Amino acid sequence: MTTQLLRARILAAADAVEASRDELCRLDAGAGDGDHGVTMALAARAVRQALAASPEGSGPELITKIAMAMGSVGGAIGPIYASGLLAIAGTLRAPPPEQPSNVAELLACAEAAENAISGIGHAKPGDKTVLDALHPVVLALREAQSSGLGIDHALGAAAAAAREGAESTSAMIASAGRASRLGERSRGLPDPGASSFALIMGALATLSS
Amino acid sequence: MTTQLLRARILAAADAVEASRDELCRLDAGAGDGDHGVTMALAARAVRQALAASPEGSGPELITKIAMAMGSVGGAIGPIYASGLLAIAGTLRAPPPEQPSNVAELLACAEAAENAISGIGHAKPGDKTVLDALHPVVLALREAQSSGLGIDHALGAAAAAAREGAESTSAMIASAGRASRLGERSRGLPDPGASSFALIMGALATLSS
Amino acid sequence: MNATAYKKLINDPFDAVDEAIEGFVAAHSDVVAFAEPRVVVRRGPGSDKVGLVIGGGSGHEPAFVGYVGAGIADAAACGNIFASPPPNVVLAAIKAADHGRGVLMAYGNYAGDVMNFGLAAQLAAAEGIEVREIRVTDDVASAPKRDAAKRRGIAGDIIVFKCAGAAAEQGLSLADVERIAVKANSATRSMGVALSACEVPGAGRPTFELGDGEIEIGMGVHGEPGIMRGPLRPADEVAKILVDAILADIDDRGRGDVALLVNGLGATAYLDQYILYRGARRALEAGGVHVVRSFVGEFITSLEMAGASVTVTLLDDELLSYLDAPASSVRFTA
Amino acid sequence: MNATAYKKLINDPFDAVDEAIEGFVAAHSDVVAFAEPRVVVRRGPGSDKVGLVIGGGSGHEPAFVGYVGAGIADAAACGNIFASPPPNVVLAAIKAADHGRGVLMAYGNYAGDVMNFGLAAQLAAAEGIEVREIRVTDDVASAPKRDAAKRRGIAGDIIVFKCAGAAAEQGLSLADVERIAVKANSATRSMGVALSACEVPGAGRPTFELGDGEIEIGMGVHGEPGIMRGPLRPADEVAKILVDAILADIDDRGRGDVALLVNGLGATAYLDQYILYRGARRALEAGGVHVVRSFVGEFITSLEMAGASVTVTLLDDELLSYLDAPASSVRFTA
Ligand SMILES: Nc1ncnc2c1ncn2[C@@H]1O[C@H](COP(=O)(O)OP(=O)(O)O)[C@@H](O)[C@H]1O
Ligand SMILES: Nc1ncnc2c1ncn2[C@@H]1O[C@H](COP(=O)(O)OP(=O)(O)O)[C@@H](O)[C@H]1O
Ligand SMILES: [Mg+2]
Ligand SMILES: [Mg+2]
Ligand SMILES: [Mg+2]
Ligand SMILES: [Mg+2]
Repeated sequence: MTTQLLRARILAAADAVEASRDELCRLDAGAGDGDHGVTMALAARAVRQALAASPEGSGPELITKIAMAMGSVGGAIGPIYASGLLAIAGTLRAPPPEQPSNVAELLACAEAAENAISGIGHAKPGDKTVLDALHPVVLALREAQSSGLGIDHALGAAAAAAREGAESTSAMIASAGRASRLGERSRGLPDPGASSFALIMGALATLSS
Repeated sequence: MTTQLLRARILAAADAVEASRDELCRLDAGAGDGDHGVTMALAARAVRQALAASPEGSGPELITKIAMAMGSVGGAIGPIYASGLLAIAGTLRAPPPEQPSNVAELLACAEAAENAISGIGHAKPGDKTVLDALHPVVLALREAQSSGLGIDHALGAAAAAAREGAESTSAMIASAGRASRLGERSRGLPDPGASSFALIMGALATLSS
Repeated sequence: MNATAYKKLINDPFDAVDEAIEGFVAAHSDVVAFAEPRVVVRRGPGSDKVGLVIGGGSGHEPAFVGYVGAGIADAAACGNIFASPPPNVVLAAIKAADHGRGVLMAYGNYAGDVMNFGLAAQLAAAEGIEVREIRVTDDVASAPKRDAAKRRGIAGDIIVFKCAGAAAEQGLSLADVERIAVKANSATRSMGVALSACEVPGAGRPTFELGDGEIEIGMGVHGEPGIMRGPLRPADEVAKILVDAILADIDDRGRGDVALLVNGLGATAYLDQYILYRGARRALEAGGVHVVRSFVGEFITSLEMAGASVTVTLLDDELLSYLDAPASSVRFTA
Repeated sequence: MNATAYKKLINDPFDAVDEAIEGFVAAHSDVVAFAEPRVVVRRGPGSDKVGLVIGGGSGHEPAFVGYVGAGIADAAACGNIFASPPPNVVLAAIKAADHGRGVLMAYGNYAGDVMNFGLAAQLAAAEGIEVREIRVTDDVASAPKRDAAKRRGIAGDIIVFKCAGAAAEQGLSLADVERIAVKANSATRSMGVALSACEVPGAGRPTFELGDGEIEIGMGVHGEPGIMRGPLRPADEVAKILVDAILADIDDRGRGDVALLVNGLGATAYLDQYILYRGARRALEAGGVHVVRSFVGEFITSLEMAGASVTVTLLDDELLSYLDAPASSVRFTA
């Protein structure tokens, strides 16, 4: 992936998140504290500023900046994205990629992010968090790699998996985060963090390489 | 007036005020602070308690108790009624009435109350206060006396005058009390204190001697 | 907001005032005590000092009971919601506050308070207690400058109570305490804004209605109509409107030092209050005035009304020293 | 109440937090100062003492900045509305609070705070600062007793901050300050009730909706759903529900002395808060518990949410002495 394409994809993700601010607040109001759309919009603003402040730099450098920007919003979602993105930056940095970008690399990134996020938040798939959208991405990319899909199709499959994963959280009872104290009453609406992650994955996949 | 009839009339007035609590609050909300119905209902409660606590006693003694009860609610309306009623009690006490009750005595009471109220509140007819309902009562009783009306008819005329007087305040600009700072904007609704006084006069007049 | 009745955490609306005062005295029995059910006095009153009696209607909590304590008021007389206390209650407060050097009554300028406190002063005089009074008139929205003596008292009350209370605590004579109170009142101006209404318990409906996105500038602390209804604006614009009206009312700024008090009316968040404070301070400093003392919070509320007021007091060394003097009431410590 | 957006006295919603903190520091520059834009520190910090860092999301004003001062916290780390501050902000607070004897972080137990404060502690440790933490878990409505460690922190924060801050001020070691904080937290239980919602600035809608005449028992301080929705009840009944739930959670009442704190969530009038206090105190005393210290007011709010919470702390001589020790933050003085 060229850094130009990477920047375009990041901006598309920022657009998508900002456009869904109210909807994400509504989802978070269900079993949380109603701020997820605002927090993600603040994150998108920080990300735009980081992009503007770093016109140069490699992919890993850029992703590190984005990680810091996402982390700067705090809350639960800040450290989740920061840790996931830092793990991705680390993956891309070492060993230096042989090719511009391929599905194996994408898979390695997704796996690293999942590990980092479950490490920091002590959640696992099924707990009704971001991980319920991220874990299906890992599975979809594994599948894409073994069936030899190209990067654009792999990304598309990943985005679809994230969306389905996010939707599947509606039926779940939360076991992590703010909603985890509600038991049965946390059922009914999809998890806001999983939903915003699916939006981001969808936006990343709209631009083809 | 027998004290038994006096007590019945007072209770009828208390009923009337309590039944209009919301309406009096609504009128006071227009240019005041929205509490007049509550304050008058508290006054009615205090009056009932005073009556219950004083099963014996002459008319002037009873009216003194009612004055204290009305005064106990404070606000603007408390001292207005307290001073008016104390003036009435004084009028009835000295000289001792020759007859059980007559229109001349009623007129003397109304005049005494008007004097006392304008003395304490420094308002005059036209300022959009209780006095705009009380002053017409004085005029109506003067008229009743000169035309030789009986007490029941005089009271009826007084009640009608109070009602008309209260209605006339809609068109007035307030020059006393809480609403006096609003200028033009105090026009439109009748004065709450004049309105509750008209209700009380109406209730007093419903029972005939 | 619609006009649905507000939800309140009360019992019988007619018992609300007495229960709240009972709770207050129970919670703060280290600072205050009952003289009688509607009269709250300071514990361990100073002797050989002028007494300061404050008071007014209830529904303005923490006013007025919150300002009873060493260095401020000796006694608070409490009325029904938005209704002045009756003369006998004020008289009991005067008696509790009297230590033989006379009593100053300080209260907001409302017809009901004027009558009831006035009657109480007459009764006290008949019992040989010398009583003076200061009617606080800080609300610039309530009457034009030429009728400044007719203005209402709102959050400026607190500044007047504090300065008069400090002067009394320091042993000044009744005439001097009165002089300080008059000076503090003359130096103090306020203006408020309402964002939503309040509801007198038992009235069954809010005192007024404001449309969605509508505010009212200059509204009184009991919901009395203000001077301008208009669209909701950014806090900085509201602050500027209030501050400009206050500054325009001042002829002589003295040395240009002021105390700035932002008072939350009840439902407005501290977050908003501090944003309004910031805007008011900027507007004052843009107007060439320097803020040297600041107070932000709920000092005199209108039940659960949303909104706030801005109070500005011109300070010289004398007023500043009384404002800074030690005080230990429940709501105001220094 | 309908779901119309709340009216707020703010400017750009995204600037609300920074502007409010700027206002706070400007208003109270005698007590606090900025270390950096989201870190507020006490003026004239004590040296040779353990540092106490507090913090969390904004929207709870006067928490957390209101508890920075001598005898309480050394620094507050402020996040966005209802969002924990990020690690770098917490780290800056830790550094500002560190005087070489280590730092205790005290914060409410929320996933975001746990992650961000935890990361900050790791960063601080890497710089050689010893950091311990106490997660406040007083909200009995948020998890059953067997999962008490998973509970949320609400107004009990204040009691824990005060006791830990006093212990630090008196020169105790980090381990001992931590022990006092743990003890204060274990001794403290709270439960709240919401009457109407709040709205995160920029969210465009209230966080939840309650029908006319409906309340929610056990709601969290960010509007997280509670344990029971039902009709509005008299304050005394609400007080009894909250107190009974708290008492039922206590195994050992010690000598039966407690501190009672009633916390207004934002829009509920002081009048109501004192009525609720009165009811809670009666319910406690009916339950055989004696109230020896009381606090009533807005200590940790949820923007302009209507409602209140009740906090009960079992006191022994040690906790009582720390609770009573001198303190001079903006919101809490002793
Ligand atoms: N421990 C955790 N692990 C993974 N994701 C989490 C965890 N806790 C919360 N989240 C995610 O964070 C989302 C909430 O984000 P946000 O509303 O911004 O934070 P907050 O809960 O601080 O208000 C949840 O929907 C969930 O997806
Ligand atoms: N100075 C006055 N003289 C005569 N009547 C007055 C005066 N001031 C107020 N009032 C009467 O009192 C009424 C208001 O009563 P109420 O609402 O109970 O008192 P408050 O103004 O203290 O809330 C007014 O409608 C008016 O009739
Ligand atoms: Mg959230
Ligand atoms: Mg009225
Ligand atoms: Mg009134
Ligand atoms: Mg949050």
